[in-house]
Amino acid sequence: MRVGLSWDLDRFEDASAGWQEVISEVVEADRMGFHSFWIHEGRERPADCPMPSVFLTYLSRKTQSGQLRIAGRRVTHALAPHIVEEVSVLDNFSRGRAGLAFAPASRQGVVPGHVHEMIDFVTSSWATDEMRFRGEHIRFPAHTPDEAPAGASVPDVEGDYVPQWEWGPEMPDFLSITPKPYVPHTPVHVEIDDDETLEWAAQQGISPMVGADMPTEQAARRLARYREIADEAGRSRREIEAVLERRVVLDGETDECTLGGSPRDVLNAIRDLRGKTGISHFVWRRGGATPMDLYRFASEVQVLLQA
Amino acid sequence: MRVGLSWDLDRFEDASAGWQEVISEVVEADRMGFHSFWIHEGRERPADCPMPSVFLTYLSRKTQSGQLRIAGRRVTHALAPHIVEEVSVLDNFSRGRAGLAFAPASRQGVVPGHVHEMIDFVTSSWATDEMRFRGEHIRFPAHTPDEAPAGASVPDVEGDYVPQWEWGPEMPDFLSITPKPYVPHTPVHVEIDDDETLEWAAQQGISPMVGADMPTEQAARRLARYREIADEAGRSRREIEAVLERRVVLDGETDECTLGGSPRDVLNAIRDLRGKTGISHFVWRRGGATPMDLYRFASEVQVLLQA
Amino acid sequence: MEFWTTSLGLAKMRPMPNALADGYENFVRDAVRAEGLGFDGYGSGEHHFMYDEFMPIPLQAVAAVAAVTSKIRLCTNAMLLPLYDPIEAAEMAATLDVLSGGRVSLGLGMGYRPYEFDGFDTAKRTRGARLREAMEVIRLATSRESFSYQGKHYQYENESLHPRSIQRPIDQWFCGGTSLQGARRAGAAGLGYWLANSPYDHTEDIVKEYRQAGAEAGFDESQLRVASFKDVCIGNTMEEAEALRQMLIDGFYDEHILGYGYLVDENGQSLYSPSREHPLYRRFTQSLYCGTIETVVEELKRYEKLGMDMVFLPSQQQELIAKEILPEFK
Amino acid sequence: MEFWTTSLGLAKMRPMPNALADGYENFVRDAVRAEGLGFDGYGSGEHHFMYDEFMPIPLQAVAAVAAVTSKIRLCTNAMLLPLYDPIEAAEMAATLDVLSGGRVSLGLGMGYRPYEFDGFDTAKRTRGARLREAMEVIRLATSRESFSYQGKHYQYENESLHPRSIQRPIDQWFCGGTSLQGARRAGAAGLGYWLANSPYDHTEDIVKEYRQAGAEAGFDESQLRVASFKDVCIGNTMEEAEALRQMLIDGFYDEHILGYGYLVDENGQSLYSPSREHPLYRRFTQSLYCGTIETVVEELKRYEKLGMDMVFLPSQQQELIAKEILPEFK
Repeated sequence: MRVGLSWDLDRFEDASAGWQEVISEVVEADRMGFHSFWIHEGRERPADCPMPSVFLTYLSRKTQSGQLRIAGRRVTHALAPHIVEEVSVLDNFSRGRAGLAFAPASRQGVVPGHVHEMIDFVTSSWATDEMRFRGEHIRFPAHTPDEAPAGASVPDVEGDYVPQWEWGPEMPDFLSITPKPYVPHTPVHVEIDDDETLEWAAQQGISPMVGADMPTEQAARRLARYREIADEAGRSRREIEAVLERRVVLDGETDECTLGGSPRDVLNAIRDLRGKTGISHFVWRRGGATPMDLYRFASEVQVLLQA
Repeated sequence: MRVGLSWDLDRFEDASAGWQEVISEVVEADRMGFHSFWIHEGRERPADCPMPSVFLTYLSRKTQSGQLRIAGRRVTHALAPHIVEEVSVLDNFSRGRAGLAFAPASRQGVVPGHVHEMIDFVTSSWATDEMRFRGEHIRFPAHTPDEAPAGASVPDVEGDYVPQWEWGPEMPDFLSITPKPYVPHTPVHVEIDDDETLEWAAQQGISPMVGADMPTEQAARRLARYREIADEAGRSRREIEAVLERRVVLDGETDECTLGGSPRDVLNAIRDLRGKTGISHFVWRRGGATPMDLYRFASEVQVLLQA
Repeated sequence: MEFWTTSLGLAKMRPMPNALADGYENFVRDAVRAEGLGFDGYGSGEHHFMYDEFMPIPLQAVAAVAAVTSKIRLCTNAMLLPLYDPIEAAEMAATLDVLSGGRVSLGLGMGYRPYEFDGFDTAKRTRGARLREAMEVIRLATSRESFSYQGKHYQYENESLHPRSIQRPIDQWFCGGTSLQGARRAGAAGLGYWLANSPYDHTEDIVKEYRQAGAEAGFDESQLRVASFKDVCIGNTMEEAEALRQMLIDGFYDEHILGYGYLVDENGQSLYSPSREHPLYRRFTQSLYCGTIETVVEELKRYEKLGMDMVFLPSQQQELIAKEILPEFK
Repeated sequence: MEFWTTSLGLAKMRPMPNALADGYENFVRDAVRAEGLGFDGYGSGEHHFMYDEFMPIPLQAVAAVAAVTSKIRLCTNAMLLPLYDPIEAAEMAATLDVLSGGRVSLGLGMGYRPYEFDGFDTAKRTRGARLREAMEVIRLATSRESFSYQGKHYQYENESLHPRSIQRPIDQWFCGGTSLQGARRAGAAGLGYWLANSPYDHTEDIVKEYRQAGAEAGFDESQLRVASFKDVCIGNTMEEAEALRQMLIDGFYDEHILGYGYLVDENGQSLYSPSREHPLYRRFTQSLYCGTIETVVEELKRYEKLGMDMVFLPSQQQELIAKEILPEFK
């Protein structure tokens, strides 16, 4: 089981100071073997990070091993090809440590289908060379006709190769979004807050994520429901990396969204949730814990979760 | 589209000299941006490599970027947990560049189901912590009862955590095969020489590979058939990394299994095969070409295949 | 006069194919070296949908540099602003500005390759106007707590940008190629003007035009800043320098200058695969200045005298340049 | 007398959690350093299904080392041979022997943790017999063009191994813990015997027993080789040395020695979580030799005098050992 960290950036009053604290923690946690670092997209509060890809590319040179995951990505705040590109660039700078998780449609004020279409577009772009895409929300390239097949399609017949520098003013019907990611299978997640997305993701084999603000019981129910549908659809566990994000307070109280108690209590609670839901990646949403907590969690919870 | 290299090791009379030649090529090719290096398992001829995982772990320190792929892995020449472990170890030494491709059942003298079961075992082991597995050919751990669910299963309920060092002489019903791979989704391929495997892999979303010895026309037909079945099963291109291995002779003759002609001819031929089959990874099986060929292919074929 | 530079690696080039991740690593390594050598800025360009996997998001490229440097400015040369939503671009820039302690300099161009506009579902025709509007949006977003803007292409009402950039506003340059029209527009808007490679005489004309337009629009001279790309090829002899230039042209520039419509004729028409005898192509190749250390210093002194605020030097010969040329300008 | 060693990193330990891939990198880096310091061998142990992700395939760990070193021997300490098919093990060893130019030394043990045998679907009960048979299979496979073997557990008819190992046969050591029975068996089979950590007096007994059994079986003295693990803790004072030992015990050994049935009593029963007062546990901790540089040299001289062919020193204090101790044995 992988164990990672994310942060409540909105608790900082000042981005410079707050982000420096996060960076220091990432550097420490990377050395201690935490498997992933998630920066959530946000733009409401002074220290929110609207562009996690930039933050994580910066972190790619401060870390060696941890996965660098863009979290809560929204579909309307960047042009679609940029989302494809930003992850590939991050993946090459970090040599295969990039990942991308989308925010639920409900938090973005868009229909779930818009998020699904974006995921289809992004993952198809990584997996193909020249491609076009006809969706309800995304059309790539722009002149793709209504007659093009729905979703991603690739040229049927390939004639004599015409290099780009000989294209002239032509706008070809298919384009390759580059660069490609460093590794063949970049992790993609979506938060399964709405039923439509939960079902779609389970059928498509897109990995689910549940964020820190959904109560633990509800989170467990939704992840279990995802697992059921995925099983029915023939999507086995090995395809899926189910992620649960929780707040943790060592020696503190357990509440609706927080795991508390001794390290052993937290360990048992996470194992219990794993049994109920099939999660394979736990993310600790940090909200003011101390470096000492980080070490205790690393040596008394994280290491032991591996077996 | 990714482009890699593999080798006819059986053409060398002496392993030491032959392997040194391969190592030099790998180092050069890694610098030139070839995406993958495949060492085929073999044990018939003097310079065959029976343990690609050892060779590739060695190469992990001679290379920076190329994927390191174990090819033609057989299911009966190593104990099952070793196959799980060797890839994980390679993946950690190479920081996420490992991959595993299985030989077709026909070449191993086993039933296709044996290969399928091994793939299920290996990939499930990577994706879970404590696990047991009940198959026709693999049972893990050994005392797993006949009543256990078929295939991989994980504990339903997790009680208070008992650390390993307190297990005493007990043999627990579930074990975690460790380490885990560095990245969450390690590429796994199977050669689709038999129909049963082709269909199974397409349905399960296991990526197909066609080796250098299958005639090109037949290879194209089989890969196209794989794509059809995968489409029916709802397995999109983004899940699959279809690999075609061919011999290439620049300025030479095209034959049943070889792509010949100018670099532009070879480029066109590969693009044509991509259009017909949906391959996203081309592997050049080297059989005595020169370092100069490698450079010409890199700059006049490989770079241009990217868009 | 500041000196900025860049390095190779953010693409896989045909004559020298390399692993892309190695290239990215070299790009960062070379930035650390450039900072140590005394260069003042370091940047990445931008292109999309390229067979050679050219860097599409330059602010990400320099975000990696930000993590391992402390003083060098992090620039885009150029970022193709009409291919972004202006707030998206401002958010990226502000994010990096916070991470880097205020070291971001945006070199912003309008782009020219037709299929890039098609890929981003945006009209090439309006790119000039959108570049200017978007630069104003970025200026407002990175200097005011909240702002409104009513442009032809972009409109905002009481918008706020988080995080707050360190620079208020973030440093911006209008990359206008070598056109007099671009220079006039930048001057009229009071934007810093960053020329593309061009021979000295043409540079002088452009700078004059720019300053005049700026003065007419009421801008103070201190607000009117100029910079230029300036490839130099240094040899012990002119032959050596010219051989280096030819290598650059054969290995890189020919493809990009001849192939994608970079050159624009007097009617505003992009030239695709023009002959190597075409005067615009010849003017471009001549703008890659060849000389010995002495004559290159002399040439750059002319730029300094022209009031150039920054010169962007090429990726090659950086150690030589740092050792022999930069000290002449300290 | 040769000195071999190892380093940390091939697991994530509780007191000092680290990223596994970083640990692997450190393991390789430390091997390069050990070679430079003059150590003669470098190795990895083996365990399976471990919560701390301990290295399961030691020949892969040293394969990585092979790529960046040129002289140091690549050893397993120990590889748990009963958990392999013997041909699988021989193939791994031969593959690495070719890649490394003949530098492989197999330290081969029988294992003790029950669930490891369960995981590999193989009986713990027969492990001793299978270890000896498999070592003979490896010897034949790596020394003959083709071979046949009829054992109780393994049988082969006209088998050939490809590739041909460089060493004929590949160097093998029987890692028999600290038991007299193991020493007799190894001697009787003419196998090199590699002891686990034990106090000098016990070591002396074992070596005698081993040589006698070897002589009785008709082996020449030159064929009978002995080696020993020998953790040493060096301080300026005895207190300092003992503090270092306590750190090793608290941070690593206690878990592994007390928890998994490593200690075996006189009836052949594995001890799980015995008290820290148990004589076998005390014998183990006492075997971690504490001293100053002078007394450590003295102790190792006793090993040399005993005819020890190799001593396997711990992962810590390697620079100090290389500087102050190794020269005394050149």
